[in-house]
Amino acid sequence: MTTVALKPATMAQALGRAMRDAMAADPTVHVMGEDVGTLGGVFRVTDGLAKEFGEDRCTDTPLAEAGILGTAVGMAMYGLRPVVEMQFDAFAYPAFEQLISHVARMRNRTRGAMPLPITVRVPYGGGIGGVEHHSDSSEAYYMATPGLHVVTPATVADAYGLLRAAIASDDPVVFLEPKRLYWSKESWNPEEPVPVEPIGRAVVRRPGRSATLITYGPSVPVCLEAAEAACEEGWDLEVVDLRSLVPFDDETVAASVRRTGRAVVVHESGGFGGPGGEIAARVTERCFHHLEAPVLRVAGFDIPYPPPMLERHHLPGVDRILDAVARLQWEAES
Amino acid sequence: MTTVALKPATMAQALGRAMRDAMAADPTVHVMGEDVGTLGGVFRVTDGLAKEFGEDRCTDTPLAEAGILGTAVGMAMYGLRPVVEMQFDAFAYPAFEQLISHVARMRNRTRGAMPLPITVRVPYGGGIGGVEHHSDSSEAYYMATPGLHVVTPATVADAYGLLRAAIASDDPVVFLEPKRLYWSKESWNPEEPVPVEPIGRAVVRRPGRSATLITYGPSVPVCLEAAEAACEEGWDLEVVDLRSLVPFDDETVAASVRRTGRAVVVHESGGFGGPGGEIAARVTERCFHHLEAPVLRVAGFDIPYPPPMLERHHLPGVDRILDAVARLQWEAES
Amino acid sequence: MTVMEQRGAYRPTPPPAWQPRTDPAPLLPDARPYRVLGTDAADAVADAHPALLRRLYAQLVCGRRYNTQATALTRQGRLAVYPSSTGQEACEVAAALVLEDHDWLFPSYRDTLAAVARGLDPVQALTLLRGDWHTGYDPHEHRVAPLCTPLATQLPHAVGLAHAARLKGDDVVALAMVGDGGTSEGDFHEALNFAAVWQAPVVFLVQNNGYAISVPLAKQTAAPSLAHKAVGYGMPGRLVDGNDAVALHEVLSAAVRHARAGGGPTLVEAVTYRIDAHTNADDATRYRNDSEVEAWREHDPIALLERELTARGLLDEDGVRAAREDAEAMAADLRERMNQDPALDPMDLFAHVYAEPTPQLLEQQTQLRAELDAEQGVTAEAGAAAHAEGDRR
Amino acid sequence: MTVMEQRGAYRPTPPPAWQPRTDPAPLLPDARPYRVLGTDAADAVADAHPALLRRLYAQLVCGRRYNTQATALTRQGRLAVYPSSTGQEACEVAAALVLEDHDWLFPSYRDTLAAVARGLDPVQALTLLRGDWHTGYDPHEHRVAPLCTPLATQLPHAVGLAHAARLKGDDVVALAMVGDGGTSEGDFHEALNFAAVWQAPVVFLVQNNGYAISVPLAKQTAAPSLAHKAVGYGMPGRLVDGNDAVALHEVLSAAVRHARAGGGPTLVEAVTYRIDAHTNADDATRYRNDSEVEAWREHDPIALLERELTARGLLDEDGVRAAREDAEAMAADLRERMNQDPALDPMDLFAHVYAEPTPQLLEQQTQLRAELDAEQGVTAEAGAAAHAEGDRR
Ligand SMILES: Cc1ncc(C[n+]2csc(CCOP(=O)(O)OP(=O)(O)O)c2C)c(N)n1
Ligand SMILES: Cc1ncc(C[n+]2csc(CCOP(=O)(O)OP(=O)(O)O)c2C)c(N)n1
Ligand SMILES: [Mg+2]
Ligand SMILES: [Mg+2]
Repeated sequence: MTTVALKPATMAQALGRAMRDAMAADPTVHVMGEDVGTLGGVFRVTDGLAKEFGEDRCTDTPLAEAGILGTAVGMAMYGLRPVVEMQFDAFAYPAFEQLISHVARMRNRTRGAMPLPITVRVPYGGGIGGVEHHSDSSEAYYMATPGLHVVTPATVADAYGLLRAAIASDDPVVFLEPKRLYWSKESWNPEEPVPVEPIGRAVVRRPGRSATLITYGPSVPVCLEAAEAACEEGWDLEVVDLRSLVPFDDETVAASVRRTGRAVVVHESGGFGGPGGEIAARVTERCFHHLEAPVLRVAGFDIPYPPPMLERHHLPGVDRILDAVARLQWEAES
Repeated sequence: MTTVALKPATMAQALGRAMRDAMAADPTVHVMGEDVGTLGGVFRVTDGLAKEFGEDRCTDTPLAEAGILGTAVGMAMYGLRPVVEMQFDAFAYPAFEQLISHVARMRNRTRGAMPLPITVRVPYGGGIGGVEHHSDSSEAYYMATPGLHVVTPATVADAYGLLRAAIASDDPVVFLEPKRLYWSKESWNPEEPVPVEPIGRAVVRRPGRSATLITYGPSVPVCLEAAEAACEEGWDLEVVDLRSLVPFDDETVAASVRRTGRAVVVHESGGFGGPGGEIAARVTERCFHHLEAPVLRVAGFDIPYPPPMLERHHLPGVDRILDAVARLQWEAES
Repeated sequence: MTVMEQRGAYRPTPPPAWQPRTDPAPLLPDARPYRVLGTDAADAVADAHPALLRRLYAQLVCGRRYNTQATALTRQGRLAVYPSSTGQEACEVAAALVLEDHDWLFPSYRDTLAAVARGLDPVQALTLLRGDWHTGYDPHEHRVAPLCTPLATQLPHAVGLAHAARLKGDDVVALAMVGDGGTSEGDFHEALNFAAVWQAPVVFLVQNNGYAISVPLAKQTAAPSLAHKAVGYGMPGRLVDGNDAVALHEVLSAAVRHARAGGGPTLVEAVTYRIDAHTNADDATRYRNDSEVEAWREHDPIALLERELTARGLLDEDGVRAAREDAEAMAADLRERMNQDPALDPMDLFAHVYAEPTPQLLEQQTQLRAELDAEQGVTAEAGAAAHAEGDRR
Repeated sequence: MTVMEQRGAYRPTPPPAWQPRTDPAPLLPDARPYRVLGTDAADAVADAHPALLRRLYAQLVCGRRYNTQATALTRQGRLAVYPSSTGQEACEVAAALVLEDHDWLFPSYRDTLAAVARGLDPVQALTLLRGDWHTGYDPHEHRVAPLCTPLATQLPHAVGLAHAARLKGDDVVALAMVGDGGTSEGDFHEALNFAAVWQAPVVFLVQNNGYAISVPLAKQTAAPSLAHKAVGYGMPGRLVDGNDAVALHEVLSAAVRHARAGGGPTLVEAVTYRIDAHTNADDATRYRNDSEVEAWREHDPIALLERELTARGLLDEDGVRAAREDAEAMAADLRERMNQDPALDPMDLFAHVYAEPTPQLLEQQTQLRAELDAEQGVTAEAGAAAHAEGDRR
């Protein structure tokens, strides 16, 4: 094993590289979606794939999301592994029926005879100054749908590893890509990409003893920042990056909260009916007697995603997280 | 006020009557959907409306749910109050984009200039021996969507009152009708229907002191039955019927749980990412120091809705509810 | 040249030089449904393919009996629901017979007969409608996709499958079935468009049976015919008498050949009629009158073919009797096997949600196992142990 | 007779007596886009409507300037994004001018110019694209629906609105705009079908500008033309040169008249070209070459009309200068007003989610209010009080 100098890469590049490597390794992997071919996608994530593998393997489809996912179902029925790009989160809604009624259920309906190894890549979340319909966070819809895996990376290395794992999975995976991390950079060796881990394991991004921040995707860097800032206040926060919302890693999460005794769930998606409710409820079910305070939630407001000029007020930021931590009934301690 | 003899009516009849009365009172109310006219709907809920008000007011549409809801949006833009029937819960999915991107947001996008007073009637839930796609519970999707009201009746009187309130509301309402209660009967005076209450109030269906069952729609009668059965075990259970999932009546729910100190959320919808997570989380946030045990959940399994021959294993029944109540750490008490 | 590159490099030209991208004329359907039975065209067919005609006849007779038997099973509570194809047997049978073994059939809920005509065991084909949780057959075995209930959603599947096969260089045609009501759904539109753009080897068969549950065609479309939709996608549209098994066989065969030869998709509208109610749960008297049904009974697919075959000396009383006896045998066998209670294991509910159950599903499985054990009165100890396990949830 | 009953009582007739429901021939578009400018037809128009021609011209010049100004504003960070209609001004302007005051316009994200040509203040029309949270105008004021971004979803809205107006007996036509790419969406199909079945007074204007972002028309459809889709719904399809403002005005006016007279919907395909990139964020060189753009510049809508008007003596140098000066004045005003920071109150985020905020939103409002107060450095006491309020959440 030769040592290769690490080079900075963006998350978008790592995702593209994951598709490239998957396509090279497995001729059944096909990429499809609006503008994914010639243009390389509006975020350039599929850049170069059509050139390298031809239009048959990386296909500009007609503009119809139900049609894209519906034909992907048929392709998967015939043994292909479609990797579908939805251009923006809100533009995946037209494909909802295909996703819920077919993608999520075909394996079950056929007693396993017809699995659908489809990866649905969905750029999600805000923070990029997008106008309406360009910054939705729709993970709650997918989490509530049995039969789907739902994963989301927060680091460049995870972007590669999780996408390889998603494509390799024999089950459909909704792969949520945090838009505002597309251009985040990390030192990363594209010649020796991180091995493919199975989907379903959370990771402790920062160990700590005072309380646990449970988060995922675009909110991971924010939580890490909050944890640093919290040191000043004397709090040593643990940050758990879920990576996989379905399956959910109860073990890692519960172990952390049992250790710290306090938890805040942080996500950008709206609070009411959002992922945080499920997470807080499961943590409480499992750690009730270890909890010094109720599990709190810091989430987006329950409003349509705000426009560029106001989004900073909506997004869970360091201050709002620290406010929540401050409400974790520390008095009880002293 | 003359006293009129009460007559038994089914929930389906009360719903039909609510539409009839709303149409008679307000010429802008229009009913539309697949088979709602000549046939009176596959559940006969709209029976007689086309005859009484003509095809223009109660319209058999082409078979296309996005088209139904999308044209209803346009009709509402022009000042009508469409009441849209989705034939079954799972067949509302094709209308998802219209619902999320337009119905839920038009008021906001137009600073209130263009409210959409649309009622979307969705028969939901199982227990009627339906084959696949006919028994979904999709309330989690609607709850997670700001801009929608989400309500569901559990009694014949509420079916009338809530539907009148939904139609009268200047906001869009997803009106979830528990399929298996369509034929449930109550003594009810159709000549003096229950006055229209504003949406958003839960109601205590059965007072109790040991623990609170928080539920809604099709699970309300089951919880009442469980409460009766629980007497034998010495538990005096309170049953709260939420009626409105959005807005959520934190006041009534939290007051009950503060009183009883224990709670179980019961619903038919899948557990993971379902309504119960949100409910348990909010109750815990508000009542943490009153809780003797974590708020537990009894829900459908996280699987595609089972077929007629197996659905009884899936539906939260009396035994499963009592099992959960038994796990509410009563030892602590003694 | 790869499949997708065959589309060529179309570039938008300014209107002075603008040309239609295809000649629309050949894509338009005839003004009237194509018919063979009772016309001069029948001569040629009868001369050339007597065996085919007899096969069609036998299958139609069998198909009708299948429909009456399945309907009877709903009354005995042996089927949860049955959407009958009585009156539409010619479409069902022709759809199955025009396909090669390696082709694929995409049926809707109404098309179990087509699946059966393709070789599926009727008991398997009826599994879902019986109230079981799965499709009853391995779709790969007979190349029959799972019965599809959400309307028109099976159409993009057929396109994707046919496209995938073409990309792989396999000789596969997909035939997808949908109703007149289903043509109003967005998925119908998207599927036909994808198929035409990709030149996928697909045949779309619309059974226009006049109604979508209670809604008549006039409330569904204002088009001259449903086949006229084809030109808007750049594919041929064909209109055929859906009760004329021979005409159907000819039109569908041509469409399958066209697809197989790389010519792309075809939309076929078969004009037919649903003689029974929408399903056993429907009351058709609420939306149509008997005289209309009677008029269609006069145009019965079996009678039409029987008349022709008899007139041509291809069928005699013995032949009719033999066909009916075969059908009765099938029905008796079906009845008997459907009258046995299927063995369902509730634990299977968790078995195929994912390739590997999630930790969450494992917990739920344990819980249900414990409940079932308790129900079945296992020993107190075993029950308690299982219960404790469930408790950890 | 009510509106819906006019559809009559269609009953399915058996194939021997079957008739097409409408004659398809008049519904089919011509083989080539209809043109007026530079043809003999221009004579008649110029004689009959000199004022109209001048009005079109003035609006085109103004429209072009609006496009360049808005694009410039993106570079100055004053617009979050701008999808330019440079090259498509004839469609935008004609769409606005053919409507009466009480008619409705349904624009897509690319059609702010049409809204402006209908009378909207450009600053209002650009509100959403500027990065504000609302549409910027009361849709009822100018009968302009909110700009619509999810493709083709505005089409059923137009149908519903037109249908509602017709039910009320109001004289209202809705004109809905969509792109070539948008025709692939299911909502396009469903909207056209509803419109035809209901005979709703709607005109669907497809601006076929050759691309959906990077995807050329050949990957979008295999149809002879997009206008050929109309026959499949039973409505007329019309094909027109989208850079010929006069031809567009004529075809669209006829469609509006047809709709107003109760004749139902029309689908109009305007063949045009997007000269700029998809939006300022797009790099068009990745998917098309300059020579193609150049060919279309030769067929510029303004130049075409200018040439005709000049040749006919309806426009001279002074007229050209006057039009340009008006356009400059509009641009200067727009620039100046867009350079002012809009006053946005974050608390408005909660104001119109519902008619009455839910208790949940009230809590969140309180929380944000407290944060904002803290940010703005209010007195320590006031801050603490607000914070305590927020705490109750
Ligand atoms: C998306 C969707 N919407 C509604 C339904 C309910 N439904 C089942 S069959 C049917 C009518 C279908 O009519 P058609 O397509 O003409 O087929 P047919 O039943 O006549 O064979 C309806 C509305 C459904 N299955 N799927
Ligand atoms: C439902 C949906 N899917 C995807 C998008 C993203 N998107 C915005 S514009 C566009 C291309 C539209 O092309 P066309 O309809 O031809 O209109 P044009 O932009 O050329 O005017 C796409 C894919 C969207 N806005 N809505
Ligand atoms: Mg039908
Ligand atoms: Mg375009």
